[in-house]
Amino acid sequence: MSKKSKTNTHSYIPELVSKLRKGEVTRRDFLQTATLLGVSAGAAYTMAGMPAPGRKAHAAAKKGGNLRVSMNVKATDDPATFDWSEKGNVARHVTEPLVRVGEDGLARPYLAESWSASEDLKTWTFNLRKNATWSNGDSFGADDVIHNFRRWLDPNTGSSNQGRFSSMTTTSDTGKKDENGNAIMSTTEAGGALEKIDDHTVRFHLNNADLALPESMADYPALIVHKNFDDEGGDLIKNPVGTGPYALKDFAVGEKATLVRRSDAAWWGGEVNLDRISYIDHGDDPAAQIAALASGQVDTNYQTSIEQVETIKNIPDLNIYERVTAQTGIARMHVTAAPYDNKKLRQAIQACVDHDKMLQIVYRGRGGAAEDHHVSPVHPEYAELPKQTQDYAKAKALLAEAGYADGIDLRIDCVANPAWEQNACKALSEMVKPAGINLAINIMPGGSYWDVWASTPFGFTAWTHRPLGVQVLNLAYRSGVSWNETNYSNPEFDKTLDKAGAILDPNERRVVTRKLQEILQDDAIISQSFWRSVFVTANKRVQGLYAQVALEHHYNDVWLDG
Amino acid sequence: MDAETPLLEIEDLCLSYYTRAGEIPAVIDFSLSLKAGESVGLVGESGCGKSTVAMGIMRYMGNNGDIVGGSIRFKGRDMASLSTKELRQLRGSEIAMVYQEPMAALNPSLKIETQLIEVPMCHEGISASEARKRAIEILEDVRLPDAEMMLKKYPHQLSGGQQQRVVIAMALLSSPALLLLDEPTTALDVTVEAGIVELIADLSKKYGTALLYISHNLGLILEVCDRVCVMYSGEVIEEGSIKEVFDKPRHPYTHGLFDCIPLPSADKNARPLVPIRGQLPLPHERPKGCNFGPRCDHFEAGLCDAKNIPLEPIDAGASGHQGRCVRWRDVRWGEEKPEATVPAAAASDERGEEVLHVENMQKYYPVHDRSIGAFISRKGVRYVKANETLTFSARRQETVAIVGESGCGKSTFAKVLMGLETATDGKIRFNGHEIGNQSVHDRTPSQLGSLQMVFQNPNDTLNPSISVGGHIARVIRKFGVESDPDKVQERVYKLLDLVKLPRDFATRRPRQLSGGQKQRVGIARAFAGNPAMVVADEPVSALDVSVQAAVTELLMDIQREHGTTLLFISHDLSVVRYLADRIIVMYLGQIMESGTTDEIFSPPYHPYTEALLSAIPIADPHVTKRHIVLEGALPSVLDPPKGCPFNTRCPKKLGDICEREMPPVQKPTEGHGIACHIPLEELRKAEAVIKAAS
Amino acid sequence: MTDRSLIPASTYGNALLRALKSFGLLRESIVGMIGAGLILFWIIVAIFAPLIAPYPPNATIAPFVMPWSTGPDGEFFLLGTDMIGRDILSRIIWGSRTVLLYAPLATLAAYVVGIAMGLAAGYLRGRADDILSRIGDIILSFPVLVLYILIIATIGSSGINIVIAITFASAPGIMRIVRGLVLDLRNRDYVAAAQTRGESSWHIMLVEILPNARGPLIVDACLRLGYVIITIGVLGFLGLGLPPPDPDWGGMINETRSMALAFPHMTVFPCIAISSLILGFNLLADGLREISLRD
Amino acid sequence: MLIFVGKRIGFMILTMVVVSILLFLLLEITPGNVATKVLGPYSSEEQRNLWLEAHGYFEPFYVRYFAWLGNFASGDFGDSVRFKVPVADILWPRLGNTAILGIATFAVMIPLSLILGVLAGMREGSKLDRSISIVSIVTTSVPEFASAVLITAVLVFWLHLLPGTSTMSDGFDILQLILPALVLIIYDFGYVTRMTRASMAEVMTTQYVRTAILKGLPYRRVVMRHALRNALIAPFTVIMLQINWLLSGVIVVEFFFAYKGFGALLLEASLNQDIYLIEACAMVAVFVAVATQTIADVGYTYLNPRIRFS
Repeated sequence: MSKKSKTNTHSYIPELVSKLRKGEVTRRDFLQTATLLGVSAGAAYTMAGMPAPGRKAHAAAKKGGNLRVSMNVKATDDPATFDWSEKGNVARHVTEPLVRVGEDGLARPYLAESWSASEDLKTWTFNLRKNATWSNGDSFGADDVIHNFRRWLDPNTGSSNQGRFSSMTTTSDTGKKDENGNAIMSTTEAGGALEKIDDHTVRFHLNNADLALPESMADYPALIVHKNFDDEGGDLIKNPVGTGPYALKDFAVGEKATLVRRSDAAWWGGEVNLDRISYIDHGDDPAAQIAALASGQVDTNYQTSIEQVETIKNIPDLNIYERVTAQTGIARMHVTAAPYDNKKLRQAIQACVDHDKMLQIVYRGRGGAAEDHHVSPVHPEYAELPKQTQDYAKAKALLAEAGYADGIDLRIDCVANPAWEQNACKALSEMVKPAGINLAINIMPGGSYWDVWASTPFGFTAWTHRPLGVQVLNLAYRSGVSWNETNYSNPEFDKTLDKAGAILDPNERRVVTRKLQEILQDDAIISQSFWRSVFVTANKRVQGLYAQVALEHHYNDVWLDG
Repeated sequence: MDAETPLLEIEDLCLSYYTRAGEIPAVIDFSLSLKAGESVGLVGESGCGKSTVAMGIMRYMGNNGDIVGGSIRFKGRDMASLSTKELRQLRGSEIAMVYQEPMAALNPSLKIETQLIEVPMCHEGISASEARKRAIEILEDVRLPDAEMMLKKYPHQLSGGQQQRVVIAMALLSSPALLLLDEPTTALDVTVEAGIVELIADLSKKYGTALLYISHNLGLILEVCDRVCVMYSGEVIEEGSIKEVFDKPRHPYTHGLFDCIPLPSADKNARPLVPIRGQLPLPHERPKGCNFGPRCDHFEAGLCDAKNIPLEPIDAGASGHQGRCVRWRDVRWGEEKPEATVPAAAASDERGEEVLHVENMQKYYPVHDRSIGAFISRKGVRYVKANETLTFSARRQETVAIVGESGCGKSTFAKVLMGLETATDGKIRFNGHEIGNQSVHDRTPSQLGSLQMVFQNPNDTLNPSISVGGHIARVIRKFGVESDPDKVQERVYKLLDLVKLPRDFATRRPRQLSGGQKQRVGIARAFAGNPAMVVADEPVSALDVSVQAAVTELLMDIQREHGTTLLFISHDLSVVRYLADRIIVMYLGQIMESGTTDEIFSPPYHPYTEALLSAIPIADPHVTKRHIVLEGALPSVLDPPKGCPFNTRCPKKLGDICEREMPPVQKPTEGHGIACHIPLEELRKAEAVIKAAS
Repeated sequence: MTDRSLIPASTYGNALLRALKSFGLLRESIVGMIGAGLILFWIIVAIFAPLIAPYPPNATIAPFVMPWSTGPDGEFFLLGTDMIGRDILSRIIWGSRTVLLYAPLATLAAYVVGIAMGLAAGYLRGRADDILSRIGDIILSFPVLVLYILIIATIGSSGINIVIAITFASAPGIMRIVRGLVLDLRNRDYVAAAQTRGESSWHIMLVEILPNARGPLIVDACLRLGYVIITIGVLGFLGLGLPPPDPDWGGMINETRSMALAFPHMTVFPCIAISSLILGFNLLADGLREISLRD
Repeated sequence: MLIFVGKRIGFMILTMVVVSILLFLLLEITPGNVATKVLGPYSSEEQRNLWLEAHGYFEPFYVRYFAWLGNFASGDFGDSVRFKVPVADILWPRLGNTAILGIATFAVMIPLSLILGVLAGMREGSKLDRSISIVSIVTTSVPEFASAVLITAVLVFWLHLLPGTSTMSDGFDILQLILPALVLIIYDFGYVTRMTRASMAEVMTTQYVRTAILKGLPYRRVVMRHALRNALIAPFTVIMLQINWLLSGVIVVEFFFAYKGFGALLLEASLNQDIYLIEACAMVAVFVAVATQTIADVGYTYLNPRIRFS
């Protein structure tokens, strides 16, 4: 935690520091921006005059033990194609990311020792850890990283990282046409995007400014595998080569995954406490998890749903860890599909919602009210807008203007699990009723729901936490991006978003973001009621555990008491 | 126990069943005494309580029955005083029982051996091998061939007659002093019945067993028993020696019963049946005083319905003849026999035009055998030859009877005739039209209406969910007799009048009707379409005797009135004798003999006819009868004997020729045919089977 | 062909009388009476749901209120509220409508199809019998719940789809029963009588045979109703049930069971409701069978 | 008998083919995209198309079906989309687990319900009969999901007697088997008991039992020797059919207790439209159904000499 990154410090940092001193930016904004720009978390805390939340009381840590975790054990074959955090949790203890987002939500170097960005945020240089070795004895280096990026950006891999690092791709016409006569486009790695400086330095050349690049590298599909991964079967379970402190011992999809501490070689990060981590799959039934926790069959779980929080409180041996996040659920409308192409209708739906009440009912107030624009108060660039109120008169008037004076029947698609999502839909259905909107709810099993997730006219989607507001806006609301589930396309919004991405000053960015928020709110493409906290339950003997914003497991720091 | 003590002494026995409607007395004040070696018959129509008496003696009343009064003493010991264990030791060893349905009485999943040897093993504590020896002996006693083999079989592998022999063997295994027989032959064919009856008589003599023989059939009682006890509605109404009771019945019911029974010694013109009017009262609706009162011609209000009638001696003599009638002295027995309701003898000589002509009719049913053996031998399809070359005819107003035991193909023929099946070969001409190949759907309404049927089972003949009127109305419409609702209604009423049922029956449900009433509705339905011919398939065999007579008479009356041809299918030669003009005797799908009633009932006989005639139980002590008991069981229709179908059981079998060739039809007279290899002269020598004693 | 005139007019009145009488017969069976009582109770509850239910079934009033207590705004909840603040009592009351609508509807539909198939197979025999029986065997050799899940997962979960799925899966079983009854009844003399009248197969099947098979069918229908209720419950429990927000007992149990420790009322009351209704049908079937055996 | 069994096998194959085609068709018309399931909901259109092409999904329906059928016949059940492993790798262990659960359930339930049923049926209308009948009708009326909730609440949460889930992640644990088996037993024993009772009661009123009593046999012998065997024929068939029932009956229980069995697998496969897994599960289900039916019929024939010797 020294000043290793001094040489690479971004030119904006001094200005940022001075703004912090003057009180022009908040500490949180400061920490966030500084760490993204490559200032180590420790340094950033120091600059901000705060004590770094180091891993507390490591001295008290006990060695040994088996941590049993209730979590769905899904196929954990190729980290590049991971589509569930659960997969990442198992794999993260074996193969590691370049960057990690810790308890405080700040990006910290992990396999990357440090990074720096160019002034325009288009060129990023990552220095890799030199003492990391693969479990097969190879040493970790730039080739591994570049190999991973190549894989991710190759459409044949089918990795969601391609979208995450879209600033390193180009899209070209394949020359082929589909049945409808539209050109089939292909997205591939942009030439010169990846550059190996030396064995432990990699440089990325982006098409556009991306402040969130380090955050993206912390995401669960961005775990770095060995460069021979594909040649050796492309399957982490069969050939679990990693840089992490644990080795995958036992794996049965849908049943269990057992990780044991690597004994062959030292881990670059020092020593870990737990001998074993056992993931146990209790299926999709939330009650089974509770039963397992209550009867001491597991020590902790992946996530505790809000309804169970009350239950857990009644079980004396268990602790609940809560984390306020920018996780949310949105009732989003397909702006090109009738009747949702009618802005008045969409606004009418928005006008019916009492955000605070929704939070109370669905999430027992554990979180914060949202404002239909998908930028959270926890995001550094969040700008406070005038509070929205439930207004049925307005809703009715809007409905009448939209041509539905007599009310309208609508249907929302929703996934069955987790329950809070359907509960949100149920509450929404009740809230829109007085305005004359009869909202039916179509609850679908996960398997069916994810097929229609992007295409249904009206659906409820859960969005995970992302550290920056612009990150989400880029992913979900920019014209034509693949996760744009609303089919929203607004050139002005896109342009403003571009602008926002290149602004480093949180305050300036906030001004631009405010505009983005207003545009989204006014276009009413989503009804977003609340930001939710996440909860993790653990037995009281589990120490060093915290609820991470994206529910990542960082058990390297955990130990068991007693 | 000294020699004077009766073996079984029942005094004032009262048995009741408990149902939702409360206590129902099934047997009231029943008294009976039975000496060792004696055989007593207990007769009565269904529901009179005779089987309950047997169960009462066994002290086995099921879940809902109870002995409510009186005493039963067996060998001087009051059975009520016996402990469960003593009672158990008595059952099966001292008192044994033979049941009505042998198939049901035998445990389907145990071998005959197990079921037999456990009796002596349990009662006498002998070893299995000894018990087995005993079982073989007793099986030979009941004349079952190859006893060893028999022991290894399961009940269902035996024929009905064999099963009943096994049950009898089972009963006799521990040499009981008393044998209760509850309708032991009712479920069997006549020729088989004859064998069993003879066996029982022989065995009781051999073992010195006392018999309590329960039956509804007076003829059988006459053949087996020394004394008879007549029951009516839970009470004994007359009791005495066979001779006394049969010669001088002194209770109007007994008397009436004899008048209801067709005797094979008489035809309809000589001795018309006189039915007893009304029906048996339900146990909980018995009248005050004499139970028979409401049905009695000698009923005198104030006397008969005043109080309970006691059983009183009739002949103060030693015969022990007793009756339960207050007026037995006043009635002039045998004199005021009501006038025959039959109009002057129908002109049976004037034969009308031919209504039905059957020629070489054949009906085969394919049976698919899918075993490997059958496949290899290419006998995948075998045929049940239900009817083989039937040839006969029926004329207008004539009554033709088809007689035969179960499986002889008489019902199949009815089906073909009705169009429910089509003939495999041959011709059936009805009213000038060929109908053999015409299924019911190809026939015109008038054709359908002119050929109708009366069915056997009264409980089955009416659709329980359609009212009586609905049944008749449907036919009237269907055959286009009437269509105007009022006229239909009117016709329904007329038909109800015709079958002597009250008009308000039209709205009743079949469930509310008695068996006889249902059969009447069945008859009304058959006649609703003004048929030229009615096929009656055992229309009265399921009815009680007293009702049987009424329905038979009714059927004949209507037939005469309408000039209808009647094809009467029956296994009962007495009934047939009574009403048929011509008789066709069938065996295994073939006609053995056909001719007028007189021709059939007098020599020359076909050997099968002869055996059939001899098997009829006759409730007339003045008739003597030759005993011919057929050996063996009825062959399977699937695998009938080659040559003459009767050759396997024929007592007069000539030899090879019977097994090789179909017998020729010999004609002693025009219209009389006998299918037999035995020369006519030989057959003519036969004595008459039934002779009225002079 | 209708045969109104077949039955004299007065018997229509009798039909009602008879129905009453046969219900009176039920008095003879205590279990049958209890069963009928339970069912009647729920039917009444379902009919008068709007009058009885203290709150709208889906109104989110105050979450996590315990039974027999008042919410923050002074509302009284007899059976408490669930995790999103809906009144359990009102939901159970309204839920009775759902279950008493879809279960009988599904059973009825299954019966219509099953009876048609059974009549055809049992009366017409021959090829029709072979084909129908084979189809039935194939469907029956499939675990039912799997069938439901696949059908619902394919066509989506809605009341009608549940009815379709249940019809599809239960009709073969009903067909078997009907076929067995028909094979017995077709040999009755009154059927032969109808045949000798030249009645059409339709008439014989529908007038002569079917009405007389009703006894065992009614008993079976009661049992099957109970089973269908369980099925709908299970589907709700697996998250494939009736679409919310309409209250559905199985769904209520599913939604709340993970909270059963802290808030047992959310789960226990719907459990009692669904079990009592099923018990009602089972008892009624038992009573009816008992009575039919007696006569 | 051989022919009979041969015919049954023929029927089984026919059923399997019909069912597999129907399932293929059903899943064919189901909206959804296999690639979405494999690559995750956030995959791009291009990625999905590439995957589909690589895995032969653009072939016509029948080509894919026959390819599957050929593979299946040769023992290759295909790969699970949900679990991303060969179907066989997951199917057999799961089936084994369900077999363990089934055997445990049956081992308790069958003796229990036969004994209760016989006791009740032996003396119809007695107090014992009434008590047994009432208990069995009440337990059958409580759906598995309701009894599972109630039993877990009491035994796990309140009394802390038993573990709440049955994942058996550290190897076989008999304690974990108790709850799922208990729920199954409670739900099902009533049915078998009632069948046995009815059968026994009926047999006790038959004439051959009357004959046996009137032969003067001890009551014990009447019941054990004459009544029991006949009375058990009907329940035998019922019990055999329960094996088939168990396959779907375990779905709820396995789901609830997170037991890693066939039922839970089937549910997961169905909910995720995991075609090859569904197909394989369905084939197993059909096999079990037809096999148990065949055993039931053969056993019935054996138990009932009336059929055996005709």
